[in-house]
Amino acid sequence: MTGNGSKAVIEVADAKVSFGAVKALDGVTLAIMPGECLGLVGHNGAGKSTIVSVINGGLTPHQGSICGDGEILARYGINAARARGVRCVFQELSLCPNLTVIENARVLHRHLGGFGWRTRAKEVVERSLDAVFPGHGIASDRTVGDLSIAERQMVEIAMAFSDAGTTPRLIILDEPTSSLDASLADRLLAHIRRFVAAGGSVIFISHILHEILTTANRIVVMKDGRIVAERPAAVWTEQSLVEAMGSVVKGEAHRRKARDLADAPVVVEQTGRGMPFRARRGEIVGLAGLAGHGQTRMLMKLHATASADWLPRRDPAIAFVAGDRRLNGIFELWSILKNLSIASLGDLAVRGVVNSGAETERAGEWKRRIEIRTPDMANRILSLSGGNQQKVLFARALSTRAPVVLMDDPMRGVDVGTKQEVYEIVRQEAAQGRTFVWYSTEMEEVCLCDRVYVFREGAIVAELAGDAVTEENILAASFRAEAA
Amino acid sequence: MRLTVSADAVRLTIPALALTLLLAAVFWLQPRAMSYIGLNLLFNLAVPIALATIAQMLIMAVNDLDLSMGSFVSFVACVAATFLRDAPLVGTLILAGVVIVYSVLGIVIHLRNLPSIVVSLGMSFVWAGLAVLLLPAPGGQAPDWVRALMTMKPPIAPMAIVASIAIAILAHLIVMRSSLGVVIRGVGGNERSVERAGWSVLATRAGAYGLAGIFAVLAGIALVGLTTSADANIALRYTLLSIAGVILGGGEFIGGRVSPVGAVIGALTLTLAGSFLSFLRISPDWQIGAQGAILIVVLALRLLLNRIESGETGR
Amino acid sequence: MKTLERLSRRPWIWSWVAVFLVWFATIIVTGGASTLGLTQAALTFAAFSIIVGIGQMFVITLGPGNVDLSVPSTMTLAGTVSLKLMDVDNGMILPGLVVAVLIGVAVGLLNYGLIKALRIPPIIATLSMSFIVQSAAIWTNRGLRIKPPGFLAEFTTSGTLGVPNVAIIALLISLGAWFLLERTIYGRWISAIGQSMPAARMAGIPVDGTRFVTYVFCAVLAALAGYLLACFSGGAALNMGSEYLLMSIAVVVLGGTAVAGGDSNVPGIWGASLFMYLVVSMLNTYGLGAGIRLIMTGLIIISVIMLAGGRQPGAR
Amino acid sequence: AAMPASALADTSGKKIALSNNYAGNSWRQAMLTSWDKVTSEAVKAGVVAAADPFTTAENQATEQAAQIQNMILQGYDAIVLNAASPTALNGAVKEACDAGITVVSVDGIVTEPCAWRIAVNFKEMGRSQVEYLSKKLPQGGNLLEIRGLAGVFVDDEISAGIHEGVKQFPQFKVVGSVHGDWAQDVAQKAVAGILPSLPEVVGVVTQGGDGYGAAQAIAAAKRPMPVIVMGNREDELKWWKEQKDANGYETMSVSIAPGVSTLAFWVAQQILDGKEVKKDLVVPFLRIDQDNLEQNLANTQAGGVANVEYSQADAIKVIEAAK
Ligand SMILES: Nc1ncnc2c1ncn2[C@@H]1O[C@H](COP(=O)(O)OP(=O)(O)OP(=O)(O)O)[C@@H](O)[C@H]1O
Ligand SMILES: Nc1ncnc2c1ncn2[C@@H]1O[C@H](COP(=O)(O)OP(=O)(O)OP(=O)(O)O)[C@@H](O)[C@H]1O
Ligand SMILES: [Mg+2]
Ligand SMILES: [Mg+2]
Repeated sequence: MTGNGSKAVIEVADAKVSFGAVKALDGVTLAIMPGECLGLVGHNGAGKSTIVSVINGGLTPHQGSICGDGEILARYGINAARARGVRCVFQELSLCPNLTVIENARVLHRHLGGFGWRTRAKEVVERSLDAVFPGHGIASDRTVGDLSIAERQMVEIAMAFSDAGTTPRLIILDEPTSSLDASLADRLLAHIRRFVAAGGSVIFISHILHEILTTANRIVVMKDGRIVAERPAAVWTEQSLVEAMGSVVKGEAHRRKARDLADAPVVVEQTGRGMPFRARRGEIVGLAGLAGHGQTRMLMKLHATASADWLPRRDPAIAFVAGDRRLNGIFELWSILKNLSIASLGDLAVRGVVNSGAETERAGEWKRRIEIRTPDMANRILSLSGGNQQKVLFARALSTRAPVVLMDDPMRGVDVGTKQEVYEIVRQEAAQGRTFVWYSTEMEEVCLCDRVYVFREGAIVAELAGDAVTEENILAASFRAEAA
Repeated sequence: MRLTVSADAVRLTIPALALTLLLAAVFWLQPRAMSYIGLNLLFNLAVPIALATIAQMLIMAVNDLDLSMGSFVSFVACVAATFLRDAPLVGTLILAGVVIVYSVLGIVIHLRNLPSIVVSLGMSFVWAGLAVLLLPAPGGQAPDWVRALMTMKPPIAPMAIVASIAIAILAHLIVMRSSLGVVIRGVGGNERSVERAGWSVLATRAGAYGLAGIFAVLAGIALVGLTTSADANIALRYTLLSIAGVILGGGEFIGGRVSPVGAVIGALTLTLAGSFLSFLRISPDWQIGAQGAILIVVLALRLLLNRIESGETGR
Repeated sequence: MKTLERLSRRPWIWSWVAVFLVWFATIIVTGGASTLGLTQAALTFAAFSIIVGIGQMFVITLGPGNVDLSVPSTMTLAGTVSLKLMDVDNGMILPGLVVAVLIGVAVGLLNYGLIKALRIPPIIATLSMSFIVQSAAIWTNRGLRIKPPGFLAEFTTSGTLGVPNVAIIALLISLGAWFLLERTIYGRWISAIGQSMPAARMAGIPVDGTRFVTYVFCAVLAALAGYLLACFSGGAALNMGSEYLLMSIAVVVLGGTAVAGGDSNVPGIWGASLFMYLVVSMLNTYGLGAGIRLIMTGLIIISVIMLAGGRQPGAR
Repeated sequence: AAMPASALADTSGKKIALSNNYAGNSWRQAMLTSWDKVTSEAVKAGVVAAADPFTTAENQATEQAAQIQNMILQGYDAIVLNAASPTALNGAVKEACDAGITVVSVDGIVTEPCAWRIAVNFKEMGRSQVEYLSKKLPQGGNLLEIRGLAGVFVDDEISAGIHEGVKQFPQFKVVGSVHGDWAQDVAQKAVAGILPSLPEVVGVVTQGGDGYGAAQAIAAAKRPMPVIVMGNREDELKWWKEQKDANGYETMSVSIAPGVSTLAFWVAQQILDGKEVKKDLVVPFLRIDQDNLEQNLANTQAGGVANVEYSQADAIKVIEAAK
């Protein structure tokens, strides 16, 4: 690797990492050159996050070596990595929610201290935010917890690109666009290109393949802890990437044939500012618009009106699939099994006593049905990769008898193959009369819906149905209100 | 440029308003309190409570809880009334030693990943035991300089007010403005990200506990300065008072959301609530219950103001 | 070997190890002569902390910040009022019990009412409530010690087949609690709420109802313990619960229940309660002064929790 | 015309407050009841303008100090004080004195020189227990000591008196000592825990409020009943009476009468009246013996404490005696 003139910023050779029986990395060799954007794709649990942790210094591989600029780094850790200019944006947000943006910058840059650090930190953050997301509108003295999830992700990305003493040389982005809407994502991708053109390096992980294809110079495909393919980006197509990842290509996702649902009874209704919200039996209703414009709040409101806080319901009215699984999705101390069954215990119990046989059986069914990758459903939920945890949340909601399922951008971090399977399940369930209310930041998913409400500033500004549900129409509606 | 009220400021207005209302009520009931001496009498015993509340707040900032605060302050008071007066050097060494013990507790709690509640519960017995050994019967005497400091009569405002403001400013500088304070709160907010940025969470926790130890030591010394002598049970109620003070001041149990100025205000509010009740002259049977009721009323006030406030900003 | 290793990872095992060490260290002083007496005394007095501790454990399982500080005053109020009502009359035993339980229900109701209506941390809400309940106790009987009915006094102080009756009651309550936690939907619910309240809400759990029932349950157990304790010690005193404030929390956490909630543990409560009683007995037996005794108690508590170790990573 | 020397300052406009640190046991409740009974009559008769009782929520010196400071603000002329700590309130008491307020401490007294003290000789109370036992059990034997709350002045004093007594009568030996916190249930628990490891005990020396608990624990352990010194609580006296009737059980009972608060009230009134009163006054403790057991039991409220209330004349007598 060192033969061709320039030396790799970081080079990992034959790294092996295992967690118990799981081989998260099984001999991975990877080099990142200066001025290169390396795309990293793979199914859920392929080992992407793990290799990121190794490069970032947060995880010492059980075997293998790490080189930087041609020399072997014997004692590589977080501080060594940061000193070499390695920065990382983790998929799960890792800012301190109780601190302001400035204070988070102070935490991130260890050497910013001394008298007057606030001014310096403010400058560093704002400069970087302006560079990556021009016109972001985020005041740097706001508390991170008060920011929307998209704003938080922007801050985190900007922090990684910021320069306070040590110039960032290698930036690792683990699914950075998962909470960003299309326009923000585009700005980020443009900045990555500029950064790379200026000689910086980027490792870019995403399940959204066209982002990778348009941004990366080189794409590496991982599967089961190994690198299975590595080619220049220009050679790849979306099709070939999916094949390399090992997912069965199921063809382009198609919206269901337009059905006439006008006669079906309305099952959920909500009026507020803007247009009223209505969903009929068997309908898939999409919530679209730029991220953070009130879609999640609408889902929460729908959930609150239909769920009981004091008395248990005999027949659940509504089920919910969380997108922010750490916050309102998983129960960390529990096994996969208990996490799956919690919403449908009423059906699995006789007079309040849980029938554990029925519970195990039900869990086994769902494990097969949506392929939860685990040797044993009695393992802790945290032993699953992020995407697999998300599948458990799906199974939790779908296994209830609730006629309405709310989905809060549920495909964050779910790999392509699984997505197709879930789409299929959603379609089947809808055909059998279940109603889905689906908020998504991915245009492709929104286009799967029968009807779409477009949000702007906390209110519904447009309703699109049938063939009118197209990317152009949605974008137009999302921005039209701004002009008005 | 959008005008945003910082969350910290919002967090502060509510406790401050509660304090003002209560103070107005006290003045109305007892106009004599509205004087230099009156204010001092109302508030001077709040000074050690404010210090202990700050100490508790530092521990709560890293998501822990200290159930030994009361017995620790009692122990410090005993040391201050004995060694610090008779053998200042030994006394100072002992106090420095116990601050180090506090740091070590932070380290042990972190390394072994122990619940701070249990460790501090255990420590509360240890401090109480040491205090009983030191002063089996109440006694000792405050060092003269401490007594002089606490009974000083500064111009314009009485000592109690001056000291409270000084404590609030000092704690604000340390916790909200300094880098150490930021990292301490960062550990409370998201320990993993602080670690990923290359900080030692261990050292930070040790720092937070050490600082808490220092403030608690100051609380003990200030208390002896007011009471002139000590006993082993003198400050046991500070454990719950300090927790209540932090909460009243807008702090939270987890997530590193704390407010030093709020904590001082919380301590003042709690002290004032007691006086308010005295002035009301309730039947002795219900005097204890009234203390509970006033806590509830103050917190209800907090809720009410919160409602009004969130209604205004539309959050 | 394998079982030993598995056992050592149980959070409650350490309190039991400590119990046996302390028990042994105590009886060795008298050459084993005190074995039966000490064991019976330990079972008797631990029974009260067990009953109170189980209620507290359910509340602590609800998650960080959940704790019931009104336990001591509830015990006092239930003890004083029921004894006053029974007035040494054997025929009034049942009404007395009913009144004690009703007091528990009322206190739990008010506790959760405060927490919910004012959205204040439970620690503060229950503290405020405890002052009010304490006042009510003072107001109802002004500190008079009324004797329990003869039958109850006899029942609570004697045993069946050598096992103290109160310990048998504690055992029955523990079995019930264990069943609730491990086998029923309600047990799942409180554990889920303890791990993450938003997640529990989104999973369709009736969060308020569950928390409400839990606070009531805790107060009812406290009231029951107060009733039994008052009968056992020959009358209710206004300060009879005060010991059980820290005790109830200590036995829960020493017993291996997660302080951060979501994970509870019934056998641990037994180990920790016996341990807390035996430690004091041991130190008394060795004739140590109050200061040393307190220090030793503290150090032993810390050692036990150090041995039991922290929680597994991944858990908060 | 010259006023007669006896007509001193008028106290009908004066306000007296009771600062009490604890209300959680029968003794303190009896104290508050006595105070209420005696002072309300005095107020009605126009002797003083007001006599308000105040109790702190928690038994804590700092809280009581704040309470005293509030009384200063409220403009009381005298404060009758049952202190949580003999020294920790000195700061607040000094401030009260400086504000011209008469402070009379009683039962729990304070060491601040400007205050009056109405004290019981606690040391003597402890010593006399052993003396009594030495008469009853001349051959001596093992004693179990039940103490009060660790770190509190009264506990330390009585215990010191007991140990003095043991030195004086060396045939006795204290083989075990537990803290019963002056509460029956705590005492019962502590005694039950130490009992199995003790040799035969002939006597139990106590501080009051814990004799019945000890008796219960000893009975539960099926040990021979030693001589337990009682503390004037009704349940203790009743148990003693039952034992006496059944098997001629003999013991004695000693404690301070809760009514001393009323004595302090009258003393404060006398001081306000301009009387010259010595700073240290002594009240005898209330002792019950085998022969006057029935009479005292009859006079004691069920569940209460043996009590005496004092009148103005009693106070004058005590003041004169100290001169
Ligand atoms: N701390 C851990 N304990 C146990 N297993 C782990 C741990 N971390 C990772 N794994 C396992 O290692 C494998 C690789 O995980 P990794 O997070 O690298 O996957 P990924 O490629 O990032 O997947 P995703 O796209 O879902 O994020 C998975 O099977 C995961 O379950
Ligand atoms: N520092 C860590 N300590 C313990 N476990 C970890 C750590 N980092 C990652 N894991 C585990 O690695 C696995 C991958 O989860 P993670 O949250 O990283 O997935 P992700 O990449 O963020 O999500 P997604 O699957 O949506 O892409 C999980 O089992 C997680 O618990
Ligand atoms: Mg990952
Ligand atoms: Mg991932």
